[in-house]
Parts: sequence; structure tokens; C-alpha cells
Amino acid sequence: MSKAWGENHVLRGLDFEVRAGEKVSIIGPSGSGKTTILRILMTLEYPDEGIVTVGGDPLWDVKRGSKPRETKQMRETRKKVGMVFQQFNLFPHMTVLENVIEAPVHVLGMPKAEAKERAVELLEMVGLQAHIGHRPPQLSGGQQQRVAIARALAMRPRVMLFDEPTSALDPELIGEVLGVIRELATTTDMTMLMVTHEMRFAQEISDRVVMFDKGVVVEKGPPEEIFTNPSHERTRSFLRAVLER
Amino acid sequence: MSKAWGENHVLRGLDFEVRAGEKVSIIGPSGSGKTTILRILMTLEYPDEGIVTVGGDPLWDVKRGSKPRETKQMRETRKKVGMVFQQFNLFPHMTVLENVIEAPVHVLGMPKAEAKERAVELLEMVGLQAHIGHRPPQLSGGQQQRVAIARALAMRPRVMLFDEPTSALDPELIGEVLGVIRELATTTDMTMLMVTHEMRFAQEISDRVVMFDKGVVVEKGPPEEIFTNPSHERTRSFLRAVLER
Amino acid sequence: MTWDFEYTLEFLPLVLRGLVVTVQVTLLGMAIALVVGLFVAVVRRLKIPVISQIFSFYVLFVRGTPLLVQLYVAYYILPDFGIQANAFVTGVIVIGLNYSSYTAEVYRSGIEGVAVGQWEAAKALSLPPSRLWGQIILPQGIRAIIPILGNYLIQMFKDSAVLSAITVVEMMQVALSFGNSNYQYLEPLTVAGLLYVAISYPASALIRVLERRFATTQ
Amino acid sequence: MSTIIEYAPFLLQGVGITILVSFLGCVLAVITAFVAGLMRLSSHRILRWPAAVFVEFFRGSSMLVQMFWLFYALPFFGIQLQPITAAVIALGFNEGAYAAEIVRGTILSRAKGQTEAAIALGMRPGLRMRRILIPQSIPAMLPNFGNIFVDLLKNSSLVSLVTVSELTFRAQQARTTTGDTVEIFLTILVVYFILSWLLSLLMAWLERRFALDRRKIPKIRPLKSILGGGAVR
Amino acid sequence: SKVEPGGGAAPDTLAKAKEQGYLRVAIANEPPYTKVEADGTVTGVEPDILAAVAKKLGIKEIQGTTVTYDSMIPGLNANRWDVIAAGLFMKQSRCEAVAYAEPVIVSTESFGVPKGNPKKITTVADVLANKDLKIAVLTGGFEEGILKTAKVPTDQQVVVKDARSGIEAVKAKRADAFLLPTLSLEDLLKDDKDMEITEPVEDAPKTGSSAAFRKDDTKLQEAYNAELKKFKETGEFDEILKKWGFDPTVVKGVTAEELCKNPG
Ligand SMILES: Nc1ncnc2c1ncn2[C@@H]1O[C@H](COP(=O)(O)OP(=O)(O)OP(=O)(O)O)[C@@H](O)[C@H]1O
Ligand SMILES: Nc1ncnc2c1ncn2[C@@H]1O[C@H](COP(=O)(O)OP(=O)(O)OP(=O)(O)O)[C@@H](O)[C@H]1O
Ligand SMILES: [Mg+2]
Ligand SMILES: [Mg+2]
Repeated sequence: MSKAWGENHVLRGLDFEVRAGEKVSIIGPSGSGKTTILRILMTLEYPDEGIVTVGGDPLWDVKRGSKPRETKQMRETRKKVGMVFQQFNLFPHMTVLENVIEAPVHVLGMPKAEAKERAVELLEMVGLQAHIGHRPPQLSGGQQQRVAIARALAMRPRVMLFDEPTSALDPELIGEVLGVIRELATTTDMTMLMVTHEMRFAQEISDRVVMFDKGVVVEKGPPEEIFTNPSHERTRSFLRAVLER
Repeated sequence: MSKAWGENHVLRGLDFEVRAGEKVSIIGPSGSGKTTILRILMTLEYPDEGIVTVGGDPLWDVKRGSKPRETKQMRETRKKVGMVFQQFNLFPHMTVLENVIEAPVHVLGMPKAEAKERAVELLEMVGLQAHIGHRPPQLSGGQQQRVAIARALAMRPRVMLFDEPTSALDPELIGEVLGVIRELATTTDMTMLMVTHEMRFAQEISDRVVMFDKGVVVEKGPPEEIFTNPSHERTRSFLRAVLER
Repeated sequence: MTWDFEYTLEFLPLVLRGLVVTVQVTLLGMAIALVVGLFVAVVRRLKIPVISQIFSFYVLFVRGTPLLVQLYVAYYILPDFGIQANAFVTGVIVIGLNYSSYTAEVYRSGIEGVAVGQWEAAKALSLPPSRLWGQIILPQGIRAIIPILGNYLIQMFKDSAVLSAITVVEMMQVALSFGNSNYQYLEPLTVAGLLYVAISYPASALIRVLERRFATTQ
Repeated sequence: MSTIIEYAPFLLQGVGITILVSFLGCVLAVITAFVAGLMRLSSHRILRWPAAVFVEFFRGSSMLVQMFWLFYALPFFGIQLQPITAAVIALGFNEGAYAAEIVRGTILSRAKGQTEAAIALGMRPGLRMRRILIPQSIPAMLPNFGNIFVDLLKNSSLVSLVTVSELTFRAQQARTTTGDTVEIFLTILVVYFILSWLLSLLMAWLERRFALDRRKIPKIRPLKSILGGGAVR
Repeated sequence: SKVEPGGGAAPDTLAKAKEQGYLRVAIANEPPYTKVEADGTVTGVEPDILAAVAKKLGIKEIQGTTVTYDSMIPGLNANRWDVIAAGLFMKQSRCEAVAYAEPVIVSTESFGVPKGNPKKITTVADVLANKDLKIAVLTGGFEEGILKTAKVPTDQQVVVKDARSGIEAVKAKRADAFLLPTLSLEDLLKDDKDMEITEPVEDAPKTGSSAAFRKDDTKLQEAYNAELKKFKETGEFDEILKKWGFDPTVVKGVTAEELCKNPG
């Protein structure tokens, strides 16, 4: 799969696979294309060429030079994928509860009562039962991000994408969000892809870490290996810059 | 010294002293008033009451209930203080060189040639000799922040204030700015006050660390002590949240 | 200079009645501008090949030409093509369409002003178009532009004076025609001018308050 | 078509006067905008208040009223302006009052971080305004000024109502004489459109020329100034 | 007039005009009374006479400004122009507001109506009799006064800004007839096959006009009247009138005083 913005080749002949239930962290310097991968998986961006499948179903199948269009197939496959954004992207004019039930009710067609019940459960899980009736702007960043996680989970996705879920947060609030993600990682069999700069956290929860630079995978492997004994110079220098300061 | 925004008492009976040449790091949770201290020292904000002196000269001397006015004395004292902002605040319509010589020429009345010469030296010091003729928007964040440091240094301040100088930067660019500050800390006898969330860095360069919460100093002392063996529960919980993730 | 108070009292009731017409013109014109503008904005946004471009050109052309000339064209030329309307109706329609080219842009900025993240979040949740527009985009987008639309309302209130050129009997026209039958423009024009300020100044002050309120609650 | 050809020189002179009036109006508007805008930013009430009254008055009433007033009422106060002068003043003051708010708003919007940086460098208020705030605000003001100029050009048609013999006025005359209403009005409609289009091209060029960060401005934005209009008003 | 522009002593317009070489005149561009040529020069019966008499007064030329009828007197009083020579017909209120010279033209009024006069409008009384009729008149024009004096309701009046608009109003069926001086209609409709002109309206007053000056410009008015009187004796005067389609004989003996009695 490839993707370019004009002359800027962001992803170059990328080819990798994530097994069902696997937890994968994507690391790499700024501008290396990490976000772009997630956005393509969420169909917010289209690849210039290549094939992407989710759980065996095709999501993208693009020939070079053609501009792909949204298909019904794609829309169905997309429902299996959930995403948590760096900037939370909650709907500010709806309450926390409304945010969480919006999609189950109007996309999956779940009855409202059932959706509410599930939403309350999820909000309890992320520790926000007390804020069900509040609106997002009244919450702290950490709380908002937890709502965003609950909202994505409400669709029961098979794959969850996290794009630097903590980088817009104050240092003290990061912990609470990472706590929720850790919980998810250890207690569910959801497939998780996470872009993060929290190296210690990535090491702790991932089955595999992928190091990325200039649109190609530099190195991938179990976290112990990547963090303690990287085989590429680029990985070493990146880790040095991020960790040793 | 005290400061309140309406009902929000940001600084409460603060009393502390920094010795000439000392490097002090200020840490503490968001909203604890760290920025406010620096802004009062830079006269961007006024205290509600209290006395502030710099190098023996009074900067603020405010009685409760009076609204202080800018005095000549204050303007003179202020020239001894320089500040580096989180958002750089470079002048976008001037080149890097013009940014650096602006104040020496128009405030100190330094001849242009001399100011230029010094500016070039400073820009070399921060590793930007190649960008002298560029405008700030053409530079990366890390480069911009280094120009901001050079610009502040050009006024030969006796005291330098840094307000989270790296928190607006991409992780990989943080290192270059910290490098410059480290260099300043170790090679000059300037007094330095720095608000930062980079704990390892604070530990490394500070003579003293001040832990701040809700407008009061919770704890202060040499960095080894604060970081490895904090005596207050608040400090411990803060450090845990920030470091252990 | 002498100010003729007797004369002033004589025309004041007439001018105030003209003011009522001015307000009518403004409200009706704005109603047209709001509806047509939304239609134009949405059609342009949908990017239907030829039609969206025609609408873009419409906005461009209407904005690039003077209201006065548009009024003349509509008033003097349209009847040639069999379109009949009296001055009042012509005036209201023209000023409404004229402003629709502005409101279309305001709507557009409102729609575009909704954070990209909101579109993306809606897409990530697979929300259908009806929910996307009805629940996510328009509620947020229109809220943000209410003060701007308010400013256009005030602007239209003032611009409606131009309708006097096609003899719509609004406040300006009343002032002028009273002035001409008594051969004295000074008093009626001054009074009309002051009435415009007396209404539009408090109105824009009100909008500034609204604007601040909207800004802080967002 | 024959009417247009016969009246072309007559109408073209009108175009000339339209351009002249608009140009002078723009110059006056810019001067007015900076004087009134900066006065409103002053910390002295004596400067702030008259500027505020001026701006609110000219923004608050209709330009047409202002023109008629300047033309037919002002002479009773002993001031006899030439028609063109009255037209230019009405256009320049009215649009200038709007533009004054642009000047004020743009400078204010820059003010926070930039003012603080300047204070931190020991710069006094006058120096800050002159060296930092005004120069860097100008590029940001350009698009808004572009809208003001296009607006002013269009409003110059109103001066036909106070006997300035510009394009619309002459079109009316030619129409009265010949009765060829359709040809004449459609022609000037197109002429105005072309004029505002050229003006917005010029503004787009200026914008690019003086952009602080040239990369952020797309290369060609021909009609943006016409399109971008209004929101400030 | 109620107030004086500039407030000071009455200025000597005659002397000033002589010195600067021109007189500022308000016209309406309504042939045959006034006309603006494609090259911008001002002509028509009244301006031609004004120019001729002014020359005799030692004023080289006249400079015309085209204005709507409603702005002529306010503009004159605001010192925007020195004289009106536009077929601005005399009537009581106007004669109180300005100083007319002796009449140079006398005119009748007619209706401009669609071919065949489908609504059969020939007199003001016809208009009063049928409430559905709408009559176009010029804003501030003499005819507006006629309707007003006859108490024709305002919703039966369609006020237009210029003569061409009046014709178009009738064609667009915004009005059923356009009340205007007979000669003006003849000029406007000379090539028009869709409209016709009624016989002079019997119950409309006889009207006439001439140059109008500011009330305090008596010196100019008197000098002008004196020269005009002499000029009327010459064949030149008759020629100008005939050139524009007027009958010189009907003017003879009619005075401003008489026409100023017209109501309105
Ligand atoms: N919409 C876009 N248009 C043009 N270029 C884009 C766009 N989105 C991303 N890019 C470019 O693509 C490259 C990769 O972007 P991407 O956001 O995937 O990087 P990233 O690895 O997520 O970086 P970061 O750590 O800063 O988030 C960058 O050079 C970026 O400037
Ligand atoms: N101009 C202001 N008006 C009102 N309240 C303010 C203002 N500036 C700061 N505050 C409030 O004062 C408190 C302290 O702010 P300050 O910026 O000093 O905190 P901080 O310790 O620097 O926090 P952070 O780590 O988020 O930068 C906060 O509660 C903040 O909301
Ligand atoms: Mg990214
Ligand atoms: Mg801070």
C-alpha cells in the first residue's frame, strides 16, 4: 500500500499484517506517516494504491492512478473499526451519554433503552458514571478522552485505533487514560493499533512494536527486543532522542 | 506576594528567594500558578500585594487593594529580566537576525553593527548561523525556540525565565532546545528560573527544585532530594503521575 | 443654520411610518437571504458538477456588482421578460437575493468552521448523512454564525435605503419626498440619518454581547 | 448593440470617474481606518471617544443617507463640497469606519503574545506599536481591506444619486435618452463585475506579495476577495 | 426660503458667474425640455434659451447637472446649482420656494397610454372615477401635484424617478397611464408603436416654466428678466422654441404671476 501527498511520499509500499486480538504499538518520528496509516484504516484517507482488508473483508482495493469511491462494502467493513483521536473529537453540543449512544442507536439501530444501558456500563468502566449528563466542554481532557474511548467501544469494534491518545493531555491526566487503555488491552481480545510516544507504556502493553520512518517500516518485533536491543541505527537514535532527556 | 483572579487565589502569600546565578526549576500540576509567578517577574501581570525585587532593585511594591502602575524604576529593573515563552512569540515579519537585534538597537540604543555582531555570535551559539536571513514561519518549532532564546539573551539579562520552553515542540525537537538551555545553565552565571515538565532535565540542571501546588510552595530543595525522596505526599503523587507511565 | 422644528414635527410621523416599511423590507429580505443562502451553500457544498459551479458563479456575480444596479436591472428589465412585480416586491427580492450571496458564504464558513475532527468522528462512527448534517454539523455550524447573520441583518437595514432609488416608499424615500415637496432636505435627511443610527447602533451592541456570550459558551 | 457603441465613449468616461472616485475613496478609507483605528486603541479617553463616535456614526447609518446629507444638507452649515468631494468623503469615511474596526481588531488579535514578547524585551508602548504590531498586522489586514475596497467600488454607484457623473449615472442618462434599458444596464452590470474582479486580483497579488509566510497562501485565489467579503461588516 | 446655506449675506451670483464664466444649471434630461447629448453637452429648449440669455448677460456658458425633479429646488437652495432650467413647471408652492423668470414655454398635459387607450383615460376626472386605475407621475414633478390637488389617492399613483421609467411602468402594466407634458410624451414615444398620447388633458391646469433662481438672487433674476424680455423680441427665441417643437405664439402675454397661481 502506498500514499503520497503530491511529491511527499508518506507511505511507500507498506506491507504488514496484524493478527486478530494482537496489540500493536506504532512508534516513529514526527511526519513518518503513523497517523496516515490509522486514517487509511478508518477510511478517513484513501491509499493511492494497494489493498487493505479487515477481518478478511476488503476495505480498500485501489489501483494506481484511480481515485477510489466509497462503497457499500467499505461502509460495512468500517463498522468493525473504531478510532480514538488525539483531540478526542467529542460532539460538544451533546451530553456524555448522548455522545456514547448516538452511533449504536442511529447506525446499528439498537433500541434506545438498550443503548443507554450499555453506555452506562461503558462509562462506569472508564470511571465516568458521575459525568453522564455533563457536556464535554465541562470535562477535563483526560475525562474527555475516556468518553471518546467509551464512545468508540459502544460500537463493539473488532479493531480499535488509537492515535496518540494522550498527547493532548496535561502530564498528570495522562495516567488515567493510559489506565483505561491498559485495562482494555489486558481484558479484551480486541485488536488494538496504537500510535504513541509513551515508550514505557508501549513496551508494557504491546505484543508487537513497529518502528516507522519516512513511510517504511524500519523494524518490528516484540517490545523487549525493540526497546532494549534495536537492530537498526535509526531506531536507536530515535529512542535515544525520545527517552534520554 | 499574593495574586488572585477574582475568587481564584492563584498565589497565596508566596515568599521565596533565588540567589544570583542559581538555576531553579519550578514543577507542579497544571493551574498551580507556575506561569503566573514568571509573568509577575516579567511585569506582564501585577501582584495584588507584596514586594518583588530583582538584584536588590524593587520591581513590584504593591499594597493590598491598590492597582499598581508602571514606573520608570520598574522599567529599568525589568531590563535585567529576560523571558522565553512556551509559544516562542517571535516577530513573524522580521528575519531571525532582525528579531535578535531589534531590542538591543531600539531599547538599549546599541549601534546596529555591534548588535549584529553580537546577534551572529548568539545565533551561532544556538546553532542557527545558517538561518540568519530566514523568517520565523520558515523554521521548525525547535529552531524558533532557539531563536527566542538568542533574542532574550541579546538583552544580556541577569535573570532568565523559561515557561515550559519545550512543551509546544514535537518530541524529537525537544532535545535540541534542552541542549541549548543545558549549555546556558552550565556555562553562564545567569540566574535561571524554569517551569518545566521535563523532570529528568530539571533534575540534571537545577541547583534547586520548587514544587508548587495551588499557589503555595509545597516543597523545595536540591533535585536529588525532591525527585528521589520527596517529603510531601503531594509531591510524591505528582511525581508518580508524571514519571511512572 | 436654523433648524425648523415645526417642519420636523410635521414630517416625523411620516418618516416613522417609513421606518416601519424599512423594517418590513429588512425582515422579508433577510428571510429570503437566509433561505436562499442556505440552499446555495448546501448545493455548492455537494459539488454537483455543473450546478454547483453555476451557483458559485451566482455568488461571485452578485457580490461583484452594485446593489443599486441590480435594483435597476430588476426593476426596469425584468418586466420585459414578463416578470411583473411592484417596486416593493422587486426591492425585497433583489435585496434578499443580493444578501443571499453573503449568507451563502456565511453558512459555508459555519459549515467549514465545524472542526474537521467532528466530521471525522462522525465518519469513524459510521453515522448516516442525515444524522451527520442534522445532528452534528448544522447545529454546531449555525450556532457559530448567528452573530454574523445578525450583523448582516443590521447591514441590510441600512442598505435598504438604496431601494428608494426604485421608489420603494421606505424611510429614505419618505424623507426625500417630503423634503422635495417642501423644498428642504436638511431636516428630513438629518432625522432619517439619526433614526438609522438610533436603531442600528443598539442592535449591533446587542450583537456584540451575543457574540461574546457565544464565544464563551463554546 | 448600436446604442452601446454610440454611447461607448460617454460610458467609458463614466468608468473613468467610477475608478477615480473609488480610488480616492480607498485612499481616504485607508487613512481614516488607521487614524480612527489607532485612536480607538489609545489608552487616552480624549482620543478614544471621538474615534468611537465617528466610527459608530458612520457605520450606523446608511451610506446613501450620508451622501445625500453631505450633498444637500451640509451646505446649510456653510460647507459647500464639490460633488466628487462629497462622494469621496462619504465613501471614504463610511468604508473607513468599517476598516477602522479591522485595523483595531487585527492589531488586538496580534496583541497578546507579540505584545508580551515586546514587553519582555523592554519595548515601550509606542515602539511596540510602531515596530511590532502595525507592521505585522498589515498582511493580516490585506484580505479584509480587499473586501472593503470591492465594497467601496460597488457603493460608488450610489454617488450617481448625488449627481456625480460616474458609470451608473451615465447609464441612466443614456437609458433615458435612448430607451435601450436592457442593453445599457446589462452592459454596466458586466463592467462592474469585471472591475471588482480586477480589483480582487490586485488584492490577491498584494496579499501574496506581503505575506509573512508565503507558503501558507495558495498561488492563485482570483476571486477570493469578492468571495471573502462581508463577514466583518 | 426657510434657511440660507452658508448663513451669510446673499452672495452676488451674477457677478460670480460673470467672473468664473459659467452658470451652474440643473436639468432633467427630459427632451424636449432638457437633453444630454451622447457627448455630454447640455441642450433642450430651456437650456438653449438660458445659454443665449446668459451670453447677453456676459456669462460665457452654462454647466449642466442632471438631477431628478425632486432634488432640483433643495439643491438650488443648498447652492448646488445657480439656476434650474428644466421644464420645472410653475405652481404656488414652487413660486414660494424659488424666484422664477418670466415664462419661456407654456405646455399642456397628456396621458401616455397603451395603444388604443384600453382603459379610456383622458381626464383627471376619469382617474378619480375608477379606483383601479394607476397613474404614473414623476417624483416631485408638476403632475404629481396635479394628482395631489385633485385628491387622487396615493395608492393610485405610481411615482417614478424619470420619464423613461414612466413609459416602462405603463408597458410593464405597473401603471395604466403616464401623466406628462404633451411634448415630453411626443419625444419619448416618437418611435413607439405600442403606445399613444391622449389629447391635452382638459381638467389639468395650463402650465409653463422658465429659469428658476434662488429667492435671494433677485439681482440675477431681474437682470435675467430684462435680457429675456429683449431676447423674446428676436427671431432667435422663436427659432429655439420651434426647433424643439414648441409653439412660440402661446407664450406671448403669459406671465409668471399668472402661472404661479397654479395650485399644488
Ligand atoms: N492532508 C494532508 N495534506 C498534505 N500532507 C499531509 C496531510 N496529512 C499529512 N500530511 C503529511 O504526511 C506526512 C506524514 O504525516 P502523519 O500525520 O502520518 O505523520 P505522523 O507520523 O503521524 O507524525 P506525528 O508524530 O507528528 O503525528 C507528513 O509529512 C505530513 O506533513
Ligand atoms: N488572565 C487570567 N485570568 C483569569 N484566570 C487566570 C488568568 N491567567 C491564569 N489564570 C488562572 O490562574 C491559575 C494559575 O494559572 P497558571 O497559568 O499560573 O498555572 P500553571 O501552573 O502555569 O499551569 P500550566 O501547567 O497549565 O501552565 C489557573 O487556574 C488559571 O486558570
Ligand atoms: Mg500523527
Ligand atoms: Mg503555565
